[in-house]
Amino acid sequence: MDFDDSPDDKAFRREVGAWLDTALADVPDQEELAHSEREHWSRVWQERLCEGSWAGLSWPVEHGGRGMDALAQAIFNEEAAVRGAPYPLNGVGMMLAGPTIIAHGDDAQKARYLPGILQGSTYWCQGFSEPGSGSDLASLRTAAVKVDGGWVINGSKIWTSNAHNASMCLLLARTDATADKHAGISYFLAPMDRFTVRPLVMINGDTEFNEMFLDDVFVPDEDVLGGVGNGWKVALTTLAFERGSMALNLWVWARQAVDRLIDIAVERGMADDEAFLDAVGALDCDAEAVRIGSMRMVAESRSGGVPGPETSALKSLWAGVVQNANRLAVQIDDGGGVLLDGDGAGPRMRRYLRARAHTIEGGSEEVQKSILAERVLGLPRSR
Amino acid sequence: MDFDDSPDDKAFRREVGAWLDTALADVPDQEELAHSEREHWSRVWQERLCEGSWAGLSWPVEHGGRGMDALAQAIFNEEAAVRGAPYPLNGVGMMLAGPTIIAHGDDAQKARYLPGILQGSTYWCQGFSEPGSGSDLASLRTAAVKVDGGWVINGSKIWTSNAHNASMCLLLARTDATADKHAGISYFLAPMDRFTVRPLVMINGDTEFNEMFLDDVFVPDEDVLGGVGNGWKVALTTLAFERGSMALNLWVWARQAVDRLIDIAVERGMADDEAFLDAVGALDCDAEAVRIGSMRMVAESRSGGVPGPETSALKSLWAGVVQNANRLAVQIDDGGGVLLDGDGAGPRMRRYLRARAHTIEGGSEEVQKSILAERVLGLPRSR
Amino acid sequence: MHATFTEEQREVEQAVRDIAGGENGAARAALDAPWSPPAMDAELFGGFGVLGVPESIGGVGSDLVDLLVAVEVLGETLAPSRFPWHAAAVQLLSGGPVVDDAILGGEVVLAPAVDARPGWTGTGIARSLVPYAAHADAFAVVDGDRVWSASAVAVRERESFDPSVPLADVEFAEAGADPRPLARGLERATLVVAAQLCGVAQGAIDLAAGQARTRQQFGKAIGSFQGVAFQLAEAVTARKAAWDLTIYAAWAVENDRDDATSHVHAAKAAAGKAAVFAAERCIQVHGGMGITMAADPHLYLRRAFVLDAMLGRGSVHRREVGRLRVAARA
Amino acid sequence: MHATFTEEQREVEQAVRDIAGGENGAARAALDAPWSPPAMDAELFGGFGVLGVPESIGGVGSDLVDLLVAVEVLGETLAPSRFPWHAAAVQLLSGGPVVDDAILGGEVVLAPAVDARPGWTGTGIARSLVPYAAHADAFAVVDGDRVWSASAVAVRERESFDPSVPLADVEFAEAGADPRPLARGLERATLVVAAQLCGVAQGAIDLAAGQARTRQQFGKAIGSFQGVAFQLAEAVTARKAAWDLTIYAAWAVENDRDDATSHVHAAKAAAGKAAVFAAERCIQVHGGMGITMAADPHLYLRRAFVLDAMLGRGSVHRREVGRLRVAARA
Repeated sequence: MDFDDSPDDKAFRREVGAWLDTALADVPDQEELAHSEREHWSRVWQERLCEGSWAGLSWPVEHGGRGMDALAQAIFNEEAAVRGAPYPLNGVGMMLAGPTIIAHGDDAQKARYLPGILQGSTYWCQGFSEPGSGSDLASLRTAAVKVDGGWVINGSKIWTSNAHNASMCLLLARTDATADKHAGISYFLAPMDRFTVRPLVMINGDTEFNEMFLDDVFVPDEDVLGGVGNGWKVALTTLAFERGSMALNLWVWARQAVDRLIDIAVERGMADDEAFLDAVGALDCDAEAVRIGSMRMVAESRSGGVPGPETSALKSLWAGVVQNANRLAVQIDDGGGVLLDGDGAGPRMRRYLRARAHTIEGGSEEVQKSILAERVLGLPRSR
Repeated sequence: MDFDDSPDDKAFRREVGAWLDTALADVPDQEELAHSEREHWSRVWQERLCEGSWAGLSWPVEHGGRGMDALAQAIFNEEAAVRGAPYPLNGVGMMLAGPTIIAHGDDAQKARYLPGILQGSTYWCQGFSEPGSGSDLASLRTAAVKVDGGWVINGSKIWTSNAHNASMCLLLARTDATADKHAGISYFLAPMDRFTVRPLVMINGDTEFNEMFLDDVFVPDEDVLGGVGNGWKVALTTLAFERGSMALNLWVWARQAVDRLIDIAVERGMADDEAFLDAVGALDCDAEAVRIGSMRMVAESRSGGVPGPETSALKSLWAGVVQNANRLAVQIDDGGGVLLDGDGAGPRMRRYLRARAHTIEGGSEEVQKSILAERVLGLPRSR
Repeated sequence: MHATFTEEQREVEQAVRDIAGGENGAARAALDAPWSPPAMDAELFGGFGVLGVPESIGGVGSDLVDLLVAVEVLGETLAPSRFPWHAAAVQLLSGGPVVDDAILGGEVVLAPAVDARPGWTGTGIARSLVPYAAHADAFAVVDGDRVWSASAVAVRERESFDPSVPLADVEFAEAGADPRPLARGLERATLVVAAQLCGVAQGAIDLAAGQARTRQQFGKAIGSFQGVAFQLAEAVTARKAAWDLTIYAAWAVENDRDDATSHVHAAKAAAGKAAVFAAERCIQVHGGMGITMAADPHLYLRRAFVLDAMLGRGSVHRREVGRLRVAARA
Repeated sequence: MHATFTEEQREVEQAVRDIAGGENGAARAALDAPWSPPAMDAELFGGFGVLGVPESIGGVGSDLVDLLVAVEVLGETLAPSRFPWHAAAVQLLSGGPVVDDAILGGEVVLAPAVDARPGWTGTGIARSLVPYAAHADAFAVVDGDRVWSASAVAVRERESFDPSVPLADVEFAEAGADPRPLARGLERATLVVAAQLCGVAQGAIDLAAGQARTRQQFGKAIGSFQGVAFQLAEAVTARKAAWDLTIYAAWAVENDRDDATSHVHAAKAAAGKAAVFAAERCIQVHGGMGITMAADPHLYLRRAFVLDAMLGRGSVHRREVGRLRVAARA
């Protein structure tokens, strides 16, 4: 059991750190910025990643990547997160679209789409969720109708990050209404020229997510990924990459949430309070457990294992510690944190509000618990 | 909104208090006694209640009671609980059997059974639960077969308080295996001469509950209560009386649990700790909410209303505060409370262990939450 | 013991509901445009100004529970009204002597100025978290065991997490004109906030239950999953505890019971906890939509946080309960 | 980074499971008759005595995680064995110098004497919560930053909540013979307790899951109700957190990392919480049978409480985590 970097990893971490320090030198603290400014820096950051050849860090060399492993990617993401780097604007392209196309695409699809991601010329978004589907993803209704040479698709999608910046969409649609709900789904690489994108304003004021309305979107046959009717299987691959990439640096946010809580308590002179120490002790245990669990997950993947359903425990733990730390940070603030023009109070409240989504997005808390019950404990399905 | 006794109630409370002070003068602190000694005092206490004509306090005068209302009973139970009075050994007779027979019995049944309860000559127990039924009470399997002049009953029952002292049982059995699961049940007033009683040892060492095995128990037709096939309806009456009588003094146990927690903290010099004050503040809120909610429930019944499903909130709150207060009282004890020969440590641990049953007995925590969801919020059935 | 609501109280509840119901949109309106007095204010001041006002300061025999029944509904409907704050301010003045008819009639609108402004080093007295200050004619200013009504020396509007309850820092001259004893005024005003919180909890629960009854997933209404249903059952339990504590505390204060102070703390602590919990569960049960401005759950969350912060944070009240109970047994 | 268990560790786990599995009944046996050494003790002392023993005191290069993997299984199976306590005592002595072969070989059985005896006013040193004292040949006595092995001056057997882990108060002469520096010995021993707690949590979860899969109510296995299933999912999460913290802390201690102390506290706190929580959920999921002596859940509860109390209460460790983290940022 070794939680330390190997000498090679250490060297790589130093290399990454040095590059990041330089590349981030002119990037302001994202926490203090308005949403539109954060988006600007996300774009700049994506461009710098592409220029620095970091975009395909863990992609195979034959597809233009550096061919490094999950740990290398974890090291990069961790060092970036610790430094408060912006979220790269084409995260979906680098982390989901690329790896899924590499896993399921044919040579033509790889040639057509992978270079654009590495060069930063094509931005992607993910069109899976629908207003009616929620946790029951496979009940999606967006419908693809067969026409000569391809498919015409109509319907709507929701919770799409970054839709207004993307030109391509990883799109799930129903190609066979008569088939079983999973078998009737296909996976399209869809151009977004006939998508209408409408931003959703979140309760913290951000417009991180969008609704998308598809009006006779045409996708040629050659842009069905993994074969007609195989969409669910391909989607599971994407979802696995999504879980994997999230888990790489989720822990940094938990760590930062607890640290910021302590900072505000120290600032307000409340850090000596025994009830506070008790609460922060419990939060710190959980935050560290998320960090360690993430390391173990990366180590499992690296040694050939597949991260199991226990990752749902990490997700659940992570959501809880971030929510609870952020709530407490608001409540111990001057004026109970409700005077948003107070020193740092606005960002604190924004973080608390953003965290409410953590038990909903990326598989709700209820879904995580169901996974643990069914797949770790072997209990019967409860849905 | 008036939480105070009326002048009449005050006078009655004084009368009750005076009688209790005398009647309890020679009764030792029950908390310190072994189970068999507690049972002895329960019997003595039952006899004193009968002698003092308190047994039928809220029964109608025509049936030998004092004809007083639920508040009078509440006052009596409260004053007794505050003084740590023993649990009367025929509580089932006074609180469940009597009122149910009064509600559903014919004149002959009333004449046959009510006097024995008031005089203290017949002790009753409740034969509802079965090993296989649990929260799903109506799935019971104990079977009554029609014979000339009555019924022959075989099966087993569980969680019967006081079975080894009782001679009569409020017995549910299935009289029609082909009917709907509720319609096939009848309610018997069964003699216990052919019951085998086996005590269940609880995790705190007490033998408060029993298993009962019925071997060709004969019950004559005239001891079917409320008519063949009406057992479920009659059982609901008994269960309503059970909830009502429990609620009358449950709050005293919650109050005592929190007070004892404070006492041990004071004794151990930990009561100034801010984390303790925080925890005990939350517990005290809940304990007081149980007390006030109980008063409001009694007031509702008194003004003609029927206590609604919100009583499930009281039960849930009560179980939580007693469990949490008792756990904390153990954990802050010297040696973490696990040295049972320590000063007061044995009774503290016994109380903690006994409290684990509070989220199981009298309708489990899961059942209470289902009731709140379905009957207060109108959500669909989840079972 | 008659621990039930009177017929008159049920009528008050219905009357307030008739006035405030449907005005829910007004809490949302304040997200986009500055708050302005809603139509209901005039009706509430006109019809309910004497609720809960002791006879000793000019009331007509209505007790505090009457007022709490009314403001609970205002919490439930998220009414963006000055009425509960004016009423709380009048309660602050309840230690006597008689209060002007213009105040009791709502022609002079008061706001309570209670919470200290942290870090204040100026002359005079500064209070924070003062609601609707720019639309108040005067303030009930609490300082130690005294209270007085006064005009502001300066009002600094703050950015309120709930824009339908605008908040300000307000400064007052050092010595108030005509100070009166606080007596149980602060406790009575605190219960006005607790009752609103109970209402917010109830409103959030009702909204969530509606969603749980109708939203379908996996071929069923989501409320048929215990994972969803039990969260709301817990919210019901917390809200009932808070409301029972609040009305009991009001009775205890009215009747000058020994345990009144502890129960006021308990009511404020429990009500704040219940409201924040219910609002968070309401968001969760709404799933993705729950975290959007377009849906209503966040409106309850905003109100819950603001009320929990005012007249003493819930967590401070909770610890005070522990302190008083320990002191009583030590 | 190779944060995975080695093949050897998996073999140790399996070997210990083969020895201790099925001995679950032995924990129950102690409810009726005084504890006596189980057959497994000899096998464990013989085969695993050098697990986790640093080379500096006579070990052969096995690291602390190896030992924790073994004692986790002993917790899971509720083995009523002296082995983990002897091993913990050896860890207390790990600050050097070399420990007798007879101790490492288990011919001389040690018990750890760490927790202070409250209210002790005699001469010498008194320790409480000393496990298996009457069957120990000697004790590793901790006092401040020193530790030594010694015989007892007096042993007073206490009534243990878990009779399969007998506990005693033990008195020692004031000055120990041959004191050695404690160094990281106490931290290492604390992790031996934490690992057992992780095992207890796992055992309770497994027992509860079996019940949830098979017990039928309302025509279905009760595990298909989220109200039941989600309790156990929470227990899984808490247990995973505790185990991850425990093995990380062991690595941090072995590698003398700056954050090792904080992680030892975190591991003990989290493991105690996970074990008590899992045992309580195990009782709940068993319904009425869960509160009877006849069923097994209470055996896990007993072990969980006793281990949580030993080598510093979980709640004290938790607060220490908070204190260290605040100190690091203040």
